Amino acid sequence: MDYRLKIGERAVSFHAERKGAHGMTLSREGSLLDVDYTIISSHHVHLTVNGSPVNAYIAEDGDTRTVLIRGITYSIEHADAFDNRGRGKKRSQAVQQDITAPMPSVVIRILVSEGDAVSQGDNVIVVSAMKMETTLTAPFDGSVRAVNVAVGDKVMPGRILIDIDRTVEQAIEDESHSG
Amino acid sequence: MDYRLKIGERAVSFHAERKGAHGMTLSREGSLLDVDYTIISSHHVHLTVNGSPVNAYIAEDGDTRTVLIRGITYSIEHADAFDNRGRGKKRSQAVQQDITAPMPSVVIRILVSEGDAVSQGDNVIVVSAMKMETTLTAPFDGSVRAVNVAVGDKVMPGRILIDIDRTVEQAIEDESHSG
Amino acid sequence: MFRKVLVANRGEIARRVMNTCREMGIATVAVYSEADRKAVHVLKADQAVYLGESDPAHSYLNMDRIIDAAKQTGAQAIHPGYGFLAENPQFAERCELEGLVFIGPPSQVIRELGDKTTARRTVMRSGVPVIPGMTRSESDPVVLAEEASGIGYPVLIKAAAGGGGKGMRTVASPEDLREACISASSEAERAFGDASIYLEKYLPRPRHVEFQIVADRHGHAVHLFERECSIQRRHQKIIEETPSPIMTPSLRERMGAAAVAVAKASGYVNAGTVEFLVDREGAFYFLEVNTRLQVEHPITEMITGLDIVRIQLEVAAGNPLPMAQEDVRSRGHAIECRIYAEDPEKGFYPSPGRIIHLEEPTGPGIRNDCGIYAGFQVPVEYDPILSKLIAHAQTREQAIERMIHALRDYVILGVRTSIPILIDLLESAPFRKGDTFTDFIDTHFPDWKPDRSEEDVACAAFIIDELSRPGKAQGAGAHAGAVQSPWQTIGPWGR
Amino acid sequence: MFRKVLVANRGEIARRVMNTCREMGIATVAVYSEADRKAVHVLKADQAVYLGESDPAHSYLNMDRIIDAAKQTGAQAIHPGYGFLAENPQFAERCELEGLVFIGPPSQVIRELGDKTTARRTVMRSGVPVIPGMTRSESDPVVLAEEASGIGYPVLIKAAAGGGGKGMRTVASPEDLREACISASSEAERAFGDASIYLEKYLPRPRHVEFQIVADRHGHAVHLFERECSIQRRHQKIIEETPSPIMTPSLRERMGAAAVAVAKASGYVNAGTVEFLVDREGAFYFLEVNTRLQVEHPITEMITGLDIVRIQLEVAAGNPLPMAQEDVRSRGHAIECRIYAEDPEKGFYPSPGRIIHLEEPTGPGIRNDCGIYAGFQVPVEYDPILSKLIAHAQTREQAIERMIHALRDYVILGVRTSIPILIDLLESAPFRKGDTFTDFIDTHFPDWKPDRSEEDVACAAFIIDELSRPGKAQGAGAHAGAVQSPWQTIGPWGR
Repeated sequence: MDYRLKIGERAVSFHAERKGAHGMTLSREGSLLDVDYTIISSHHVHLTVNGSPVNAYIAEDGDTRTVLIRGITYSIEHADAFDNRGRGKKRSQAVQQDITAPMPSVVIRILVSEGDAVSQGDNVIVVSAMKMETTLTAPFDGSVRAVNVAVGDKVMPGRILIDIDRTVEQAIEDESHSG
Repeated sequence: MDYRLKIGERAVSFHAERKGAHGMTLSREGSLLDVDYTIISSHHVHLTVNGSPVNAYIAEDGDTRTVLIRGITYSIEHADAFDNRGRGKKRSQAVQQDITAPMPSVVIRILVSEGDAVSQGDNVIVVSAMKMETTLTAPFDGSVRAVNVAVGDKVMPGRILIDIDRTVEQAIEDESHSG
Repeated sequence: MFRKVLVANRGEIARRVMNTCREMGIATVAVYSEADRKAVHVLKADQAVYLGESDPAHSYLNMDRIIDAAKQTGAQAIHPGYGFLAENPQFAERCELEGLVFIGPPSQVIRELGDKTTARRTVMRSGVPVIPGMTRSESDPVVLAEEASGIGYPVLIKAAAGGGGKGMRTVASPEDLREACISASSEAERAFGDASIYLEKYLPRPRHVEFQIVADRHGHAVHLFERECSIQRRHQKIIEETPSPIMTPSLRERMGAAAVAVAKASGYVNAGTVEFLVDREGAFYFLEVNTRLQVEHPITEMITGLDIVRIQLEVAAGNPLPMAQEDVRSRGHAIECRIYAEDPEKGFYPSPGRIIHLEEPTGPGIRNDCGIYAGFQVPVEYDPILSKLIAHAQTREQAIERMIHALRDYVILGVRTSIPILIDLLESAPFRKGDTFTDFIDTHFPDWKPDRSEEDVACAAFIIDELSRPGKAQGAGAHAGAVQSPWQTIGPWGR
Repeated sequence: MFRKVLVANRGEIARRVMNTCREMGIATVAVYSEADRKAVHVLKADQAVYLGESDPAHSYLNMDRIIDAAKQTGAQAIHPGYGFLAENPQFAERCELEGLVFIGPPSQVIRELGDKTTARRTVMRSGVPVIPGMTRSESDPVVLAEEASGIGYPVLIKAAAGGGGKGMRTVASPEDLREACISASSEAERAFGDASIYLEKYLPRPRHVEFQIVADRHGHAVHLFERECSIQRRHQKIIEETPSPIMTPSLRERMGAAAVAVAKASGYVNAGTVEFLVDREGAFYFLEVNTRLQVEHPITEMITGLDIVRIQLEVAAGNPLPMAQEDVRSRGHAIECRIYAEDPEKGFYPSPGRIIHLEEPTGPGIRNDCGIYAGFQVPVEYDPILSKLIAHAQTREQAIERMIHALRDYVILGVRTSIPILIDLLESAPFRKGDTFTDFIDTHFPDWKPDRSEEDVACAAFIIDELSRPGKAQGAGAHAGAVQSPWQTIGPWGR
């Protein structure tokens, strides 16, 4: 079976062959991994890779699996899934005109109102997570179309907090760059 | 809803009424328990019983649930299930003519052969579990009909290790007692 | 001794305080917010009282509700832990007025030491050197700008009521001062219920060395040696150790005497920490007194064999200190690593979430004061501390090795943690040499990423995990299992 | 120092030895049997070698395969742990002949002390009193019967090679001797690969007090104080503590000196334990030397701050002891409880099985040397020890309280454990008073059952658990969920 996995910033192709009930060989660019494994629990696999044992702890988070080995985390997903999603993302980024929460957080202060004109880099909203405050800034010049949250709201990553209408000339310029 | 539970040697009847999403009242012989609860995990419930919080840890083992509270275990099952099983057991006990493993163990020594005559209390087989040896004895006078295991066999509880044909006069006598 | 104590805190520290209480036969009362209905301190208490919404202002900072909870449950004393109301003199005073014992110093002492500027004046009078800076707190941006110019940039903004790095900002130039002050003040308000800030001269590359003190109501005070707390990120400690690598018997004697002098000059009672900065020449400056149990108190417990919470309870009940200075002996070396829910690859950004899987390190010399469990939803509203991992061994070198292996054994799935960078910090040559300064991470680990040298193994684990899960597709869109795989909805994979 | 060490053992002790190895930068090799493919020591090792079938004779007692594993992996030394081959002189000799370092005393010393009767003669010559009994081992039932008559009933059968209570039987009258000897001998054969037994006078109500010794190849030997190991079931310790409640400075000095005298008289090297019985008048008798790391060594580590496995490795590598007698200091009180998979309500009958859920106690002064994890199948072939829970505190009373609460916090589902009786033992008035004798359980806890005072709460938990599981029937035969409930097959319930 062939796999194309995205790990970190790279995509890596593997060819996997089963070897008995609890083994496989994995080849990648000429190098060969001989793998025996024991499933210890739903989050723990014990592997012996080319003779060296190692514990890997695994959690699924949407498309991604986080693999923890000797205290270090690896985020891995199928490169195809990433490509599909990535293309979608790029498209939406090209017309981005909103400010989204970077992580689960609570809205602390809102520094703009509907209709306000903002310049790129202006502080527009402050969110807090685990006692750390982060100030989000306007990504471009424009005017505030909508404030979608109120102080005290709990917001999840990706939630659109504030919509900004981009000043028209610049928006067109950017569009042409992204083409 | 009504429950008849077997706990330890006793059967206890409860009447349960739901009280909101995470509460219930339980009444038993005039006494009333007001219970709030939070499911912490598939093996852990946090209860507040008449105002006092307590952690209960629960595992299923066949018909029985083991409940662990403050380091003490309680074995509980539905009394009906026990009664059904119990009646079956009693019947089989009345004609018992075999020696069964009391727990998961390994056969260490077999002290009798097919055809041997044995007296009640004679040592017939030695099993070992976790380095502790236990000698099983003949439950009545009789003769060995079959030895079903070999030294080194791993046996589970209830497995019939040795069949003994009971000496006839005594068997009849016992049968009349059990009637 | 008290029959019942309310712990006005959450997570690992509430659990740790309750551990000692129950060992002393004292019943415990937990308080909790909406987000903490399933928190570990609620599960471990003899009683638990709901305070209110998750926002600290409605729960852990809500004095009325906490006092009510104490009265309603018949608690005789309140242990505030650290953070929240621990150094709030109004709260200590409320307790005093309501006939509840506040397990900490008298409100008057908290007020005088808690106003860091008053504390600085008190200490200056006792002859201990202090860092140049303001002698009163201020909220007017104009006045703050003037003070900053007087002190000279870079300056450090600090919360007058603070501790734990909250409300702290370094400001390099005048144009950044205003927004930094607003942000710091807001953070302080939310963390301590007090927005007051002041400015100090920013000392370059200091070491942060603090002394644990304990004092009773009968005029006795002793110190329990020092802790070195130089390894910090965002002005918050992440690794502490004792003894300090720079400590000499003579310096320890002088600094210990200074710490006890501060305790006596301020009329201190209960446990507290006298913080110093030590410059490269070995001169030390009084920084502030933390009038509470410190996050990092366990390392002192490891080397002294004492239970500081027990001492707090004894002293709060009016009993004399159970030991004199000469009875306090240090043994071995102890290190604490703070395990935060945060992503050290992304500027230590907080990482709340649900704990999917947890395996705590155990074994000789390992202690883990833990505030989470598998399945727990780490709330977004509070400090990102998950647990404090402590290693104790005969020597510093052995304690470092013990800690590194314990960190590698520590399995937390579901949130990002500080564990990978902690491993690299401990393994680094400057740390092993004891060259620990407060700018250690900025200097040696700018833009840190872990060494991901086992990518192939991780990919093998990924593939095995996928193959071994029942109901998951095992080939290009094949197999329609009971559970829909996310890959099935996205398209073919693994061809 | 060694670069690689093979640990010829399993479970918690193999894991514990490997902990210290890795802290010293020594690579570890685990060996395992069929039943232990997923055992914790396999998961924690740098390398793991399969030995053979689960029966110890084919795996952990198979010298050839273990020596092969060491050679094949390039291990330079073998740590035997306790039990299995730990006190087998042939194995130590094989190691010596094969150029592998056996981490323990020289084979000659093991042989002389391991033949408990030779040991008794050696010790008698050094002036330390011994218990009346045989001076050589024996397998002939006729000779044994004669010896027993000579000694006088009751007699104690002991394995000449033994330790850990295996192969031990008390015999009250001549007619029981024969079968008891056969059974003891068989158990000894299986446990140690040596069926030899001998008889000693059975002392009524003795205390079991042992001294930890460590000795190097350069003629230095020190003791690390005593351990009181009187609380036993089936002649096997279940609670150990240090200091002993009966110890006085003067008795400690005399017994410690006797222990060091035994070490020197026997040419001892590495860590070992000199066991004594102490009678009610405070007279002490040499019992035997255990020429290995003892199960209960952690309590000595807690009070001395030393890592005994590290000392073992240092001494085995030829280094001198890192300390003199006067450097060894005791601090506080430590208690160990052995957590066995057994049912204390049914004569401590073994209870193997799968661990369904596990929560280990943590916190100040708590150490848990643990050989299991959630999901592990506890094998039927080996000792029932699951873990060793250790509590360390300033005083005996505090250590008892700490231990009781840790035991109550310890959650093991899937097998029965010794935890409930351990709680009752520690809470009992005679234990708290320190009145601990080897017949403690028989005297104070015959036919013990736990106090099941929370039956109603347990029933509430049962009902909630049943109601909360999706797919389970919630009423008389109603609801056909995805998962078939056992109750549905049995009939209606909960009407």
